[in-house]
Amino acid sequence: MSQINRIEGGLINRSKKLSFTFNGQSLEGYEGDTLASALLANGHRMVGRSFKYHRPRGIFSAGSEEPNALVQLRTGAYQEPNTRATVTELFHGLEATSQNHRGSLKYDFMAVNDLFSSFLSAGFYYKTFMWPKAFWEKFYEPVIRAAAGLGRLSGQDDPDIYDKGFLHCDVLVVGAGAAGLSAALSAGRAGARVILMDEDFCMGGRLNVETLSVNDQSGSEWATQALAELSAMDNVRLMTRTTAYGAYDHGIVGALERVTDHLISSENKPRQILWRVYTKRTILCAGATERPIAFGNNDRPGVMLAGAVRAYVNRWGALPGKRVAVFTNNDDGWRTATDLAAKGVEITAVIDSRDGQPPVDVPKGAAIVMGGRIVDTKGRHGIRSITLSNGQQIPVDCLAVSGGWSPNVQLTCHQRGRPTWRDDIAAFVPGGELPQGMSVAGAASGNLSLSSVLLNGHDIGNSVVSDLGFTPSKVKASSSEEETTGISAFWHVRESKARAWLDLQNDVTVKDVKLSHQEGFRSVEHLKRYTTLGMATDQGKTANIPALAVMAECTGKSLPETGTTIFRPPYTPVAIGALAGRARGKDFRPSRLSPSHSWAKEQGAIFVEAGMWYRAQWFPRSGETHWRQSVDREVTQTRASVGVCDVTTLGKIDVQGRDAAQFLNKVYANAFAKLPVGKVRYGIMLREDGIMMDDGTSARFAENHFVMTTTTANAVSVFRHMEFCRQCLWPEMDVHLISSTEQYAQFAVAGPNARKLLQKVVDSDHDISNEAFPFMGCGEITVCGGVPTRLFRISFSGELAYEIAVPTRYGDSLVRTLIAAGEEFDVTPYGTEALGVMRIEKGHAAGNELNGQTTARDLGMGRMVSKKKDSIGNTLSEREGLNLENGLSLVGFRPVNRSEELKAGFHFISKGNTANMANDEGWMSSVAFSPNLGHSIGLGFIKRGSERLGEIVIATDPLRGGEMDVEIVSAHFIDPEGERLRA
Amino acid sequence: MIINHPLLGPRDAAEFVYKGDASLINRPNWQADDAAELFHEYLYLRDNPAGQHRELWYHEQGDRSWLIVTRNTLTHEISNVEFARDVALAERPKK
Amino acid sequence: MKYSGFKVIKEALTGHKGWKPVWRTPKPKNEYDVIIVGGGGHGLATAYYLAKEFGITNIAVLEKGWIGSGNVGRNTTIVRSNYLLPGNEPFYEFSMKLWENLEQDFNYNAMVSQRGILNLFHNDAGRDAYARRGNSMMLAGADAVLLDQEGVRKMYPCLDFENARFPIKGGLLQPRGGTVRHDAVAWGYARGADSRGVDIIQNCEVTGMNIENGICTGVETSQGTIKAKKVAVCVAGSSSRVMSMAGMRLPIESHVLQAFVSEGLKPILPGVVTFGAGHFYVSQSDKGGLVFGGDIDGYNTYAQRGNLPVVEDVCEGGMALMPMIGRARLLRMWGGVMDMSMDGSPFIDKTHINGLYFNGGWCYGGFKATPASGWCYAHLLAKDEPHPVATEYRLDRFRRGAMLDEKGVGAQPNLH
Amino acid sequence: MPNYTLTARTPLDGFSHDFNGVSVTEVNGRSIVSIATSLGGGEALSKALAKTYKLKIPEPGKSTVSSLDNAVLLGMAQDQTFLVFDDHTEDKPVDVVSKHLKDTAYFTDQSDSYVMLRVSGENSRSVLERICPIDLHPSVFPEGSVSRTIMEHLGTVIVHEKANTFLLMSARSSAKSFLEAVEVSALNIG
Repeated sequence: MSQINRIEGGLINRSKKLSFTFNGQSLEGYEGDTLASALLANGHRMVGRSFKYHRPRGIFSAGSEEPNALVQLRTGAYQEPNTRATVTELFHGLEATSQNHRGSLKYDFMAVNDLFSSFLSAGFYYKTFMWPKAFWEKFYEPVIRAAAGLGRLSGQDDPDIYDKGFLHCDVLVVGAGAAGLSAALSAGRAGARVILMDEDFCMGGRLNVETLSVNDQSGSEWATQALAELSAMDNVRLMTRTTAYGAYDHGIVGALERVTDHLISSENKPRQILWRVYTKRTILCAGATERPIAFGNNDRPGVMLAGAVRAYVNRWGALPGKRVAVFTNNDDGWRTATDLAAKGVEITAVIDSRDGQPPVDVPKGAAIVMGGRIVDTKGRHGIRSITLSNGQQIPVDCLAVSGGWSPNVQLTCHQRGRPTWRDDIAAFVPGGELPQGMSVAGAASGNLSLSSVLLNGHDIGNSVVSDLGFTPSKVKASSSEEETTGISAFWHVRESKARAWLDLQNDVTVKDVKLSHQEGFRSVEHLKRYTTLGMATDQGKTANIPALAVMAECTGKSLPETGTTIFRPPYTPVAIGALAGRARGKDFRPSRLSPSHSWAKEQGAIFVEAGMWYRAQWFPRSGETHWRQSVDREVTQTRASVGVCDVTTLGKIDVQGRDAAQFLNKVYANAFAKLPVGKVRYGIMLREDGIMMDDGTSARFAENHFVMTTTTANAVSVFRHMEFCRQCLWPEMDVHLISSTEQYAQFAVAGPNARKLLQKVVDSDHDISNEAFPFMGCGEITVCGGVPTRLFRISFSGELAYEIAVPTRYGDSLVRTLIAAGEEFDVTPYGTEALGVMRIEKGHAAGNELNGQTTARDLGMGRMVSKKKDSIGNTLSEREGLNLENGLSLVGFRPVNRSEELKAGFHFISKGNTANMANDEGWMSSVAFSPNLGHSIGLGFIKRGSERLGEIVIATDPLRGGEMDVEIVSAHFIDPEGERLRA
Repeated sequence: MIINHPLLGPRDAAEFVYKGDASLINRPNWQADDAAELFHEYLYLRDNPAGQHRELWYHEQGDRSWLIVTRNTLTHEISNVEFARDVALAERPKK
Repeated sequence: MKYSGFKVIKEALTGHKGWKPVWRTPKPKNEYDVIIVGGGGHGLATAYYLAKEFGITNIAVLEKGWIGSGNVGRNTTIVRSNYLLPGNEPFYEFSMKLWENLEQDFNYNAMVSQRGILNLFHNDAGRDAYARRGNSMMLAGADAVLLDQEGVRKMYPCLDFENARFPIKGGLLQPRGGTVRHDAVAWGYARGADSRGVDIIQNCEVTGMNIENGICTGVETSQGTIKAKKVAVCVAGSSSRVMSMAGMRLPIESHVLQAFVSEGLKPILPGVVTFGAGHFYVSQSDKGGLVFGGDIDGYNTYAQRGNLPVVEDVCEGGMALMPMIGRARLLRMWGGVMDMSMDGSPFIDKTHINGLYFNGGWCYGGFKATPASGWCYAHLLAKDEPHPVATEYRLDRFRRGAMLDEKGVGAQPNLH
Repeated sequence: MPNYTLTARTPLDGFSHDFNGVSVTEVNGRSIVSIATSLGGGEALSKALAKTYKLKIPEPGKSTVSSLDNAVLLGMAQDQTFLVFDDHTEDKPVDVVSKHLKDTAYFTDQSDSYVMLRVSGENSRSVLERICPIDLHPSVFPEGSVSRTIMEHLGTVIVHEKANTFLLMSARSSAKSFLEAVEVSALNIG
């Protein structure tokens, strides 16, 4: 049996059959179907189970407001939970399964919850599950968690790719229904840059589902014509399958385009694109959403929104039922009866909560009950009959319910806007402060008749473009026949004894709202939080207003007095993958590669992430099986002869200007004004709060030209800080900053043979002998026949060392040359590990010591902070708390038992004290194995450390277990007098 | 958010880095008798109004200029954007 | 009314007619011993402990809107005591111990769920810093476990171990950390305080402070003047606004922190995970939603909403850490206004004005601190001296140079 | 003279590829010198520029073109412009510029600081739309416009050279990531 409920007509392409499966059963539909319309056409009414009571649920709406018809789409890594069948475009090979049941959809074991529903009333869990104490986590919670949630993630990486982009326009029109098309036509004709987007795959909105005509054409024909005109304009961009989900500050709108969700495979194109739309004006034409009326057992499959019922019939030729009744409080509900009757569908009854005369001609054979109420329904897996307040039972297989229409005001509230109530249409309309540049047109602004929508869209489009300085075209608005839109508010049937649902997905009933009121949860936010109303995937689009009305009834206040819920982005849920775009895996962040990277790779170097940089950590040689072997060798070889290390990643800043020296004198805590040309000086930079910010060197190449180095980690923040000083603190200074980090490839050449090695590449007209180029000297030279080079005689390793910088294009070549030229000295490349070992041996502070919590004093450099001048951080560094008598100071540590291994993160306790926080005297910040000393060494902070050299303290490490005795020693493990540096 | 740069026009705030209260450009005199207290107030006791706020933004991914943006902290509406350097220079004589 | 299994069953069988309001709606009296300004988690906890532990019950809690409408109702529900500094760790560990007995203490199921919180590290320096921190925690009597990559993989096989830009090297786990049903905390404290005679007054905005020659005698409100011996401000997010009524400037900026919830999903994440190389942390609620967040937007604001760049940044972190969440949909996002202090740590202190007390500056660590904050604030109000675990939370610590800067970023509130 | 010579490498070893409606090509052989205007030195610099390069100092966001060395002067900031010109094999870029402009400003060689990609073809704007936050519509960003912005977390200078042709400059060390950002955009469209 195929498509038993398919009738003629509609906007589907019957020449294109599509087969799909639901719960494994293969079915057929047509191109142009949604999963929901295809399921209805195939006679499927029950498609899922509710969240709490596991009640059978069917298709309720025909749009993105759907609370019930959520399915698991696709399979394996592609499986996509909680997908609304009503907006899922049918494609060939689609696989869908129903959610949230154990056992089959039809026979769900969890349905027992429904029998115990009276125990599961709103907020029941706050009052119980507390005894015995341990049982919450051990028993109750696991059970609740297992039952919670609807769909399932695969647990596998999302195999699709996503992209993002930026759009710019004068006018963004959100929604391509009658209002949106009219507005876009006005704006487009006037010549503005227009973007028109709609969440549907077929633009036209309600024009595609109503039988009303426009300009004597059918609505859908008129829409097609309007779209043809718009797509012919090159100043207009049409975007289908695109949802504007959020309105952000200053007119920025977030939109999600579903590029391949209607295809069986994405074929390496992005599945979805997240667009940030920068628009001068936004015209919101999001239409309106129909709401239900609450009455006993109003949640059964077959109970649907009236507008949805006729949408399925008119747009998709899919029949939700063969014997249809209508329950309405407004004229629009009747349209469903007449439309269906016109298609020959049996209308068994029209129940109107209002007294008086039927607003339209009555379909033949239908029982008309004015002032009527439905109190209950029957039918286990789908509605079989309705019961009226007078006891009359009417057999139906579909009930179309209309409680009136709520304008889709969501985007107008994403900032400060709060909707205002209109009694005449019993609905909230946009009010208060709209997001910058936003206007609202059509049903979204409360115009509920097609004729008014067309005119309103047209006019607002024109007024917006004239605001922007365009001349509106003279073309008149399109028109349509008048229709009646009368309504009198009616929210729920008091006479109903049975449970009456408000939030269908989260199973919130009228009783729950009343209980919430009874227990004092009366503000809207308390109501939502206590009952979970509106917290489901449909965000209460159909539930919030009726629930609010019930609460208003309890409090005896008017509905607007009771309040409205605050709408926040997103309008409909957005895949997290789309919000992340390309940023995942290795592409999470960009990679910065040093000039020697490809050479180091050839050497089999192990790399480590340093911020965005990849740096060589060590260079294993054949036969070396443990990293320590390689690192120890690199250190030993460097100290014995010579080593080469890529230090390009250090920040480099060229500082130029008449006041450059004075400027550095203010940003550094130590003196710089009198640094001679051709000299380098180590400098410490404080934050204004007196804490160490960064350290590095500055070299004076000319009277007005310094070259500063910063640590790799702080390169960006130091530059930012110095620009702040330059522009905001001392704007009268002539000083200019530019980063030259990228411009130069810089290598440290360290070790007793460093000079000999360099002399082989430095051009002969440059003398780098110790006399001509002493420790802390710098100069501009040339190497390898004229390559411009900056040479610095500085040392981080404690050895005779230089740093040599050439234009980056030569970096790769230079490292190869140095290694080749160094062969006779048995030169070794060394990585960041060996660099770290040597700086610890030398007692130099690095990132672990400059952690943003330590002062110059803590680091033993207190005296460097010159009190003779103003400098950043100088004043506040004098605060008592930063100068405590028993303050921390950086010292060296070695294990009393030399064979023991120190670990960073040790805390220090004085001998005889118990290990607790009160007795905590400091911590170990950096450790290394010193191949030169043959044992583990460390740097660390301990109270009054510098006065305690030789003292034995306990290094405790409860985290990793154990403690050991360590001796406090000088931080300078190697060459404390610095003879090697000056050799 | 969009910051309307005095020279470059509207730019997404994502190009900028935020610092805070614009009073941070008025660094106290280190030689004042009550310098310690002045620096304490300068660094730690900043304006934090619910309403108009003059604040520093750095156009790091643009022209590297420091700007003083006047922005309402309730609505995020921006009413004025100036170069911090111009403001700093203009305020110099007052000191 | 005591909640019990029996009571729940009885009510279920009798149509739930017997449930009373969880708190009364009294009119304000002319005078109280203590007025607590702010009906959020901390304010209600303060009232509860003042009444229960310190025997002071003549208290009013004044709330501008509805109780719990502040950050206790808009956070990511995480509780932990994994701090580094001696001025902080004992306080948060005290809070953790109070969480562990909270439900039995106030007879309300706030669903305290100690599913563990895991902070990942991605390099040696990160490991060293966590080793130092983990040792601090244990020296303060808290629990901590240092995991290597394999240890992390065993707990969370669905993280990206194969192709990460910043590979996971391990993590610092606090098994006793976890999550709590945030709204229920406010309601539980409100119920407990109300039943001990505390007046909880909603829709009562404080519009002024009555201060006569250095003494605070009460407040002006939208419901009239109310006198008090002691006025205890507890309005994190609005601290600067309210304290300016007393002419005080604070070392605080207001910033918005966004938080996010996905659609309901069957259980896939056992505990709380914090990414170390991006701004992202996540847990899964009992209802199945992935609850996650990241960094603050970074500019002063009093608007409870954020902007798109941070949303993207957080989701980028999420996809980098666990690419399996790509097809899960973000359902709701919201913003809470934070008191970002100048060193990232809070204040529980007297002010220079007699009878005026201040509690604030919680940055985005306020929720986990709720019980200890309430207890210690109550202690200060009752005894006029700080609780032993809250001695460092003084307003003058910046003048003294005694900052409590866990992150080491200095006087830059948006970096804490 | 040492018996070693250094060979230069370009950031992307001369990458060039045609995608669907767009070509992406690495640009080399151009020097970049940053010109910082000294405080109160604007006058002297404009004179020197006018005399030698026949150039006016462009506003930030604009550029001016000279026939000398095919030089283009990019307005980067109030007190900073970039002079981009054909490499001289003999002289260092800074020496070339100071030969003309003497000491009327502070010059810094930036020739090795950037990777330069030229994106051209009818789809160039649709490709850049995926990564570039700037509105590249000719009515807003006409030919000759210059902008420094951020693309895929990377600081980038974009120059509208001529119709459907854009020059992108980004940090040299992340050249591969930057190229990937552009490539992926080219592959993702249409």
